[in-house]
Amino acid sequence: MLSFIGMGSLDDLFAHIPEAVRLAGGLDIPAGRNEPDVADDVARWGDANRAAGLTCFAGGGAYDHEIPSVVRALASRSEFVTAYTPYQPEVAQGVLQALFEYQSLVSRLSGLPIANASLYDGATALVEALNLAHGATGRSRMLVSAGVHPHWRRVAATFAAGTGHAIEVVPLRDGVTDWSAARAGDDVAAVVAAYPNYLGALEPLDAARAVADERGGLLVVAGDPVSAALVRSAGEWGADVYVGEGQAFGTPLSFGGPYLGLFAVREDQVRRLPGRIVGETVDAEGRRAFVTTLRAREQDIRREKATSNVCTNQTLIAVTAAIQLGWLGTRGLADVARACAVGAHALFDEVTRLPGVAPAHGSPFVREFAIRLARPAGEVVEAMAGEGILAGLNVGALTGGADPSIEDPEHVLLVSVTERRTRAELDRYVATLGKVVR
Amino acid sequence: MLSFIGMGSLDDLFAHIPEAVRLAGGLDIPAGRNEPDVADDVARWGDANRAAGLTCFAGGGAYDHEIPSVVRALASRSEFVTAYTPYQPEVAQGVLQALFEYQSLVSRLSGLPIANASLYDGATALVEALNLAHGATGRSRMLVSAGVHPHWRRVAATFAAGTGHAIEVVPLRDGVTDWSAARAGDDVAAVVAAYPNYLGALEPLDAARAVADERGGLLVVAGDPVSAALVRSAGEWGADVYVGEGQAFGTPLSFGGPYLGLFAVREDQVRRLPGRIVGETVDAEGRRAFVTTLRAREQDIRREKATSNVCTNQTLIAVTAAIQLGWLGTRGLADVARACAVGAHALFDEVTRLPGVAPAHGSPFVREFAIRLARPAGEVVEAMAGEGILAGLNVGALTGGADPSIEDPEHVLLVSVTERRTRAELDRYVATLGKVVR
Amino acid sequence: MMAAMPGARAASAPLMGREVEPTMFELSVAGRSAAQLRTTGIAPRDLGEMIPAEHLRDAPLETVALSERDLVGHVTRLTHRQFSVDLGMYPLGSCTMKYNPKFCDTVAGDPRLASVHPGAPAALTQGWLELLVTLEERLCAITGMAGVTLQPAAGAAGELTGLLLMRAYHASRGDVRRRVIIPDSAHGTNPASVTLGGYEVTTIPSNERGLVDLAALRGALGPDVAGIMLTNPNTVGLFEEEIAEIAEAVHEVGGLLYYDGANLNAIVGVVRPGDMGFDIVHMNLHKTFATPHGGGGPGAGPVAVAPHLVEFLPGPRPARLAEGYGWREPARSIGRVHGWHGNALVLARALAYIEVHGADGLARVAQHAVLNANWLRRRLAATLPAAYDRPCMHEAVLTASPIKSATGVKALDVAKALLDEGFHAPTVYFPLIVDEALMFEPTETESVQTLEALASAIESIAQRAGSDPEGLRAAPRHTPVGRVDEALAARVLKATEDAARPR
Amino acid sequence: MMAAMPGARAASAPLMGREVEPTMFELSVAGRSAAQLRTTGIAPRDLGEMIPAEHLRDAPLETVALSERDLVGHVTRLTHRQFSVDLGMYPLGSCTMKYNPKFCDTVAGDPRLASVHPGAPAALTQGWLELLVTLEERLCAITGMAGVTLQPAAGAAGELTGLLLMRAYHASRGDVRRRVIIPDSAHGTNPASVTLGGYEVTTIPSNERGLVDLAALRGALGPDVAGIMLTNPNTVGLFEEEIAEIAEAVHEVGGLLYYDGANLNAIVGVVRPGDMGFDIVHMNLHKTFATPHGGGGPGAGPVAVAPHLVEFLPGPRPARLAEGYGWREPARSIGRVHGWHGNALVLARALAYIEVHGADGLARVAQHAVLNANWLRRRLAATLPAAYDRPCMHEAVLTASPIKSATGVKALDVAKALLDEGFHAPTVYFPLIVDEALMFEPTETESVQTLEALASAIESIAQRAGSDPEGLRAAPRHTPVGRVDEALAARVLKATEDAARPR
Ligand SMILES: Cc1ncc(COP(=O)(O)O)c(C=O)c1O
Ligand SMILES: Cc1ncc(COP(=O)(O)O)c(C=O)c1O
Repeated sequence: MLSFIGMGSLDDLFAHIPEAVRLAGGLDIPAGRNEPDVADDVARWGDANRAAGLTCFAGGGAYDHEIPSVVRALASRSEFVTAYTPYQPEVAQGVLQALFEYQSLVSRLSGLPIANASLYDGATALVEALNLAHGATGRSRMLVSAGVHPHWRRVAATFAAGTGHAIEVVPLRDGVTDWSAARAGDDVAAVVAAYPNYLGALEPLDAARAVADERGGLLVVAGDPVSAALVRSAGEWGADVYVGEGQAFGTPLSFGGPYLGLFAVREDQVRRLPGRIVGETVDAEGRRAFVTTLRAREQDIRREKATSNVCTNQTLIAVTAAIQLGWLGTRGLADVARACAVGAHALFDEVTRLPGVAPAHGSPFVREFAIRLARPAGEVVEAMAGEGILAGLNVGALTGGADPSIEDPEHVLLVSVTERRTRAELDRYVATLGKVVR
Repeated sequence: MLSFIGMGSLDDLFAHIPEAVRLAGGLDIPAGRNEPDVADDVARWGDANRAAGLTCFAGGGAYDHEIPSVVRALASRSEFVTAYTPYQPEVAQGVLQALFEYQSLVSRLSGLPIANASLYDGATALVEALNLAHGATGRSRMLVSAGVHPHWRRVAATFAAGTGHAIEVVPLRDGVTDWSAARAGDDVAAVVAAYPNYLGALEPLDAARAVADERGGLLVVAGDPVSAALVRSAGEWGADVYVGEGQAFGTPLSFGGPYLGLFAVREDQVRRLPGRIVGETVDAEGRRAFVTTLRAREQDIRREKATSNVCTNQTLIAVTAAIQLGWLGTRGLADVARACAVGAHALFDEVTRLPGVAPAHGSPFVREFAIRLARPAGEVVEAMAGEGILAGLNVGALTGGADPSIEDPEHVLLVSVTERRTRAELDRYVATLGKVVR
Repeated sequence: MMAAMPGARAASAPLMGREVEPTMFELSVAGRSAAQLRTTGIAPRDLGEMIPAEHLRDAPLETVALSERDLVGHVTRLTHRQFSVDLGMYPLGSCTMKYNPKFCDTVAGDPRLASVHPGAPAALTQGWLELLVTLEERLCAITGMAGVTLQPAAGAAGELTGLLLMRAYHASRGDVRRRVIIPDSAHGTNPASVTLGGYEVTTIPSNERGLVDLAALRGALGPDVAGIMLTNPNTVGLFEEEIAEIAEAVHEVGGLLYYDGANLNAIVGVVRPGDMGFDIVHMNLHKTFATPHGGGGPGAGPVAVAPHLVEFLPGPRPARLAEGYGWREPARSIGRVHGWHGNALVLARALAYIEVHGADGLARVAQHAVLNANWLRRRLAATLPAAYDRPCMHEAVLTASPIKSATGVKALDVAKALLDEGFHAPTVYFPLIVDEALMFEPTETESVQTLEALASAIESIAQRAGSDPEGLRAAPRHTPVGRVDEALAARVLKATEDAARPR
Repeated sequence: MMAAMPGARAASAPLMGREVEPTMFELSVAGRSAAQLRTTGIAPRDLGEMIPAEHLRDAPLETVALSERDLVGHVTRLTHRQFSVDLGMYPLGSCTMKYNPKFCDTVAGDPRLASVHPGAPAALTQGWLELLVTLEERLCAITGMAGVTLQPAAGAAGELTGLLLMRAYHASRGDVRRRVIIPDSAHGTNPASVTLGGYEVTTIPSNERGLVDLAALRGALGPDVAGIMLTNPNTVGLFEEEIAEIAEAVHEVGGLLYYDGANLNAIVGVVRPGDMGFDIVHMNLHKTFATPHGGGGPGAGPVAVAPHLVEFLPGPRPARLAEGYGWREPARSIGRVHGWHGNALVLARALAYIEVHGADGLARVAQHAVLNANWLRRRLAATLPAAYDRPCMHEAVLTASPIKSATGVKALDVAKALLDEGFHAPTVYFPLIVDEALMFEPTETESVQTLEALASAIESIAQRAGSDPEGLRAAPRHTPVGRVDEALAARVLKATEDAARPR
């Protein structure tokens, strides 16, 4: 091959690169090793993750749901896994139709008519929602409930450094946003509420909708899509934009990623939608076909005026979510949500009877609750891990210190129960916490 | 649907079945349970298999070879897994071509021109070879070396009860078949030798070929297909029929099955071939295509005169073997065989220096060897399992008592080393055996 | 350029599937390899030092030479030329091509089962032993028998095992018998197994209702009859209603009844072979109990027997001991019929399937399998009449002979045309006793929507038989290859890459 | 029949792929469900007891209703309508669609990695932390930088993170800057990210050699320039040979150099961005380091930085502590850019890939990627001339403008015709600065046999452009669907099942 292109060695290929910038002596990393040798390292890393073997009561946006063999088998089909972005629809109907189905499902979950084909994760979906609100209103003030996950708030703050948005966090009082604490002024671009919020609390969203109406901004609802099978959808509460984390649908905990940013809007925002969207159309012979559409919003066409810079998104995770939702169906999704709620309420009732354990707030919840412990939550998590239980999340670690959502977060434990947890596991949880908390 | 066929209930479908033979009250087995509940049972069974976690030095026809991710991924493609026997070649070219490639590979491994599309396992392949020899010669006397795996000999004896074949086991002397010990008479249908034999020994097969020539029978060679990368093929030794166990190519140990019966013959035996065979042909437009052929031998056409009763075979395991051999390639197969041999010879040299350990025979070997221990082999295996090592197979357990292959088999341990075993594992083996054997 | 280059044109048109895929050998380019092996750290040694020269190969064993990328492209493209249950319906009569739950794949792939060496002692394999014993118990309950061997690797192996049990039983009573009776509709493995079992086949005709002709059976019976092999429902999908009479007649002459369980899907959980009077039963776990067919296997063919035959079962058998589990050899065992313990991972799948379904779920399997077959039979009555006009069990034998007389279009043409419609063909020309037979077994896992789609496709084919018979004879047209030349394949056998090409 | 029946015609012609597959919604039949959940043994409770009525849904949330069999058939058939790397070549310029070793899938699927909760404390996740720290070290070595964040979920997220780092750096020096310079050939994410980073884009033209016009750059520079974003090799596949001069000029005005690492595959192991003078580098792990593209993601876009920027990196960062591993917040961190720690399983894949390849293997990646691109460029010279007549790096921008002038057949037609030949199309009409651009990136994993097959297919298309231009304009004909009506899709948006159909 070299002679065909008139070169004498592989090095010649790089001959036109100035000597000064070429690497002499190769990279300073180990030489290549065979796969079975590297597999030994991977096994070592895996074994060092004690968390992998624990019975999981941690949530906070990452949940230990059932992922059946059939979903794993279908979602790992190599036609999905090794395809590129569907730029040539004639040979990409598989991914395109799966994304269309995904969008349809997210639309139903959110109660909003238009969903995109995925964003990176819930946190960055929130950032896109703020950018959209800015685009829609021309304003930069964002009222964000302190009930929004602390990491999401932190991510929003990071990106606001670039966009110049003013993010104002509105505190919680007993688990519920105190919108009256927001600074006055009707120059608001977005009002962001979480449903349920990160401490598990359900707050009626009419208050948030009213604030948005009064101040002129869009209502952005960050909602748990599993709870959505039981509680009112973002659309029903009057949201303009829905954002959510879709990990619960077929994606393992994965140490936090890749996850799935859910995003849906009302029709009037469709031209501002970030990311890709798949639409139905027909082919030359009139057969139904799918294609990415409204491309003019996207960065490869609109460049510096694009609604978002997202290019690679989370397609495979979105396809997986569609398959998992297909597996669950109407009935299974409701069953999962109900089982989570029943388990969470049972555990809540039992642990809050223990000495040294009290509810962290008085609001209703769905599948996740916060308790205040006599001992620091971090210590309790460590101690219960020794008994094979991942007891939950130390809220203090999530907030990284004092936070407008809750007082003394280092003593608050966020506990989540999925449909996989059994009565026996709950019993062990209660018994162990009872021993450990004092 | 019931009304469409004029029935009122599902029970009506069985109304024509006499009451007396219908099951009243349902089966006496537990009611159905959901998959995650059954998965808990499976986990319990799995955890009770202590052998699963041990470093494997056991062989005896079942070997712990590397199975890479790529082979697992390809062989589990659902088009292969959920297809039926390729009766409609127009929609079965995937399986047919893979089987054609498999046959081609088995032909090369065996050194014989025609291979079939798989049989159940090595043991039943041997049975088919004896039946073929009977058909070819019209005779019923089978001289079988005691070096053939004891289980295979036992299976052959079982089926001989139906065919009426007289199976005569010819003893080993110091690991090598003593053909001179065979009863006289030139009424022999088959002479069966193993290469290497089940105790690991390589014996020159000219002796067996000579016996076959003198007595008028076919030479059947039961050969290890991995060793075949290093040692002379069955064809080169003059075999008429090759049989072998193909588990080594991409199939896990699987507690003994499903495995893969390899089978190849000279051209003159093709009309007596048991099982399916795929041949190349063309389609209506002249394109190359593959199809099962010489079907007239098979039971669905020839019925009681068929050369074999095999219908369902081991296609998926054969396809897997073809993929694994494709992964290995010429170089990888030789590397594997050489690594096995190098490891086995190193371990042999080291353990036979231990007090209480001696070679069980003086013949050369490839990847597996037999040692005589001061203590019963069964006890040694148990003791070494406690240290995380599956030390090998107790030959006494294989033979089920006294056997013409070796004296006092309860003190003989059959040890195998694959390319997956490391220097550190060998060191641990030697140290542990040294401790345990006295 | 290409001529000078080793290796074949690998790029193809997978989504259309009408390009020939090169073989692995054609794709090979010397020196390529995908294999990556563990670095063992064991000192290398010359072959010659380890193995005497007389044993060493003269030339290296050449197989193929592919990169991982070559291999993946090749095999993935092959799978795009392969129909399968996961892609669509496979109404192959007698084959029970149902959808198999993916959960069972996970069970079979669990390394705690799959990585266990079969020669490891019982103390180290307690989980496997418990699993096998549990499966034996379930299979006994399902068949109504007293003991079972899990060793046979497929249905035919089960048949032969059963016949050897029959032989051992008679022999133990000093009884020499020569013949085994088989109905003319029987699957080909039955007669083939009888021969290998050392018996002669006596074929008895079916009556006009498609059932065993009781009079003919009685005529064939005698003291030299070792037994009868039946499948019930039989191969035309009908239940032998006179089974009690048949059993009585056979038992009266001292013969045994063998049940070919390939059709168990029709009656599982509803009727038990043991209750019908059978002495020996094989089951095709790959038909009834969740092993996908793998393009032709592997399967598993356990054999269950009545109390008087338990002592003859192949051994060793897994057993519940006072403490834990172990292996036991039946008193008068016929011996091993498998190199190890049977197709263990297939057995694990089957048990998982049985546990998930349970007594209730298994009965539903049979009910819906029979419902689907009857629905389809009725739905197609005007197009492809049933060979026997009465309710069928899990499969329906229909006939294309009216179409053939009217248009010359044969059962085979109808079958091939169905391939173009995205369905696998039914079984054709079997059972042999029905003219232009098309045997449909929809199984319980196909929905009525799918059955309706199949029926409409068949109707439209039947219409085209009148208007365009030549078109049908040239079908299929949209499959990866067109009709293949089977005669050529048999005339000039090219079964390996190294044989000359049949052109 | 069908009209009265719920559910859609599910059977299809998968192997031919030209039948429309119903949607999940169309396939649904009320009451069906595939889900099987664990029996928890927890006492049921009424919803109303747990959740106040004002929160409860009025109507149940309807999604779909499918059996497992329905679902498997549907999704498997969809995959048979989807091209992918595993099926064939994907020479998409700028996308680096290489074959990714299956070993990395196994790593990402290892439950000891995949089942770890991201909020578990460091003491329970030591393996993950070591893995991440090791990957950080490798990426620093590969880029020649001092620190790295693994958080960004894709390349564009990395870009924006890099721009925020640039902003934080300047701000920390009290320096307010307004503009970021981008060449006109840049990928669309670059300008979009600049805007989101709060900067204005200044576009500079490429010179006639396809490279940054140094004079234009110098003209654009000034004290208000925060930095420049470059990819090197650039988007036309050429190496910016004057990179040292560019770096000097930008640094002179106090600007930073940002390296868009999407094209790192061309130079990995051979040239390091750090050595070229870059301050900030993002990498697309899903291009260079073994994450298959998943139909559009997920990926990972780590950002590596020079020493003066390390203190600004997003936090928390995994860190090697005196004992074990933990998390540390950089002193002046810009904050989180991901909900947790980044796309961790993608990161694990990348590390596995790097360890398997090593220093030697990674250099070979670049060498062969560049070799393949040059071979293809030369091979096609007579058919599709290169936009710039000089050795390219890992991709070659060719032009169909001679074909267009001669026959009217456009780059798009050539691309669509390639689909019929079993190849994915190259990138078309990008970069924008080349007329009738066709951008080929063969990658290092395709063999010369495959390149030759691609080239012959293109040659035959070029010939057909003369003889049958209409035929080419109607291509593709053999794909699951023909050319789709993109205008209709945009005119009447139907993005969900519930929207009205655009007919
Ligand atoms: C009625 C009947 N009996 C026996 C068999 C043989 O079973 P196997 O193919 O598993 O050997 C079959 C399989 O096709 C069958 O349909
Ligand atoms: C040159 C270039 N820069 C940036 C990107 C953006 O990367 P991502 O798609 O991962 O966001 C791409 C991806 O296509 C690219 O090709």
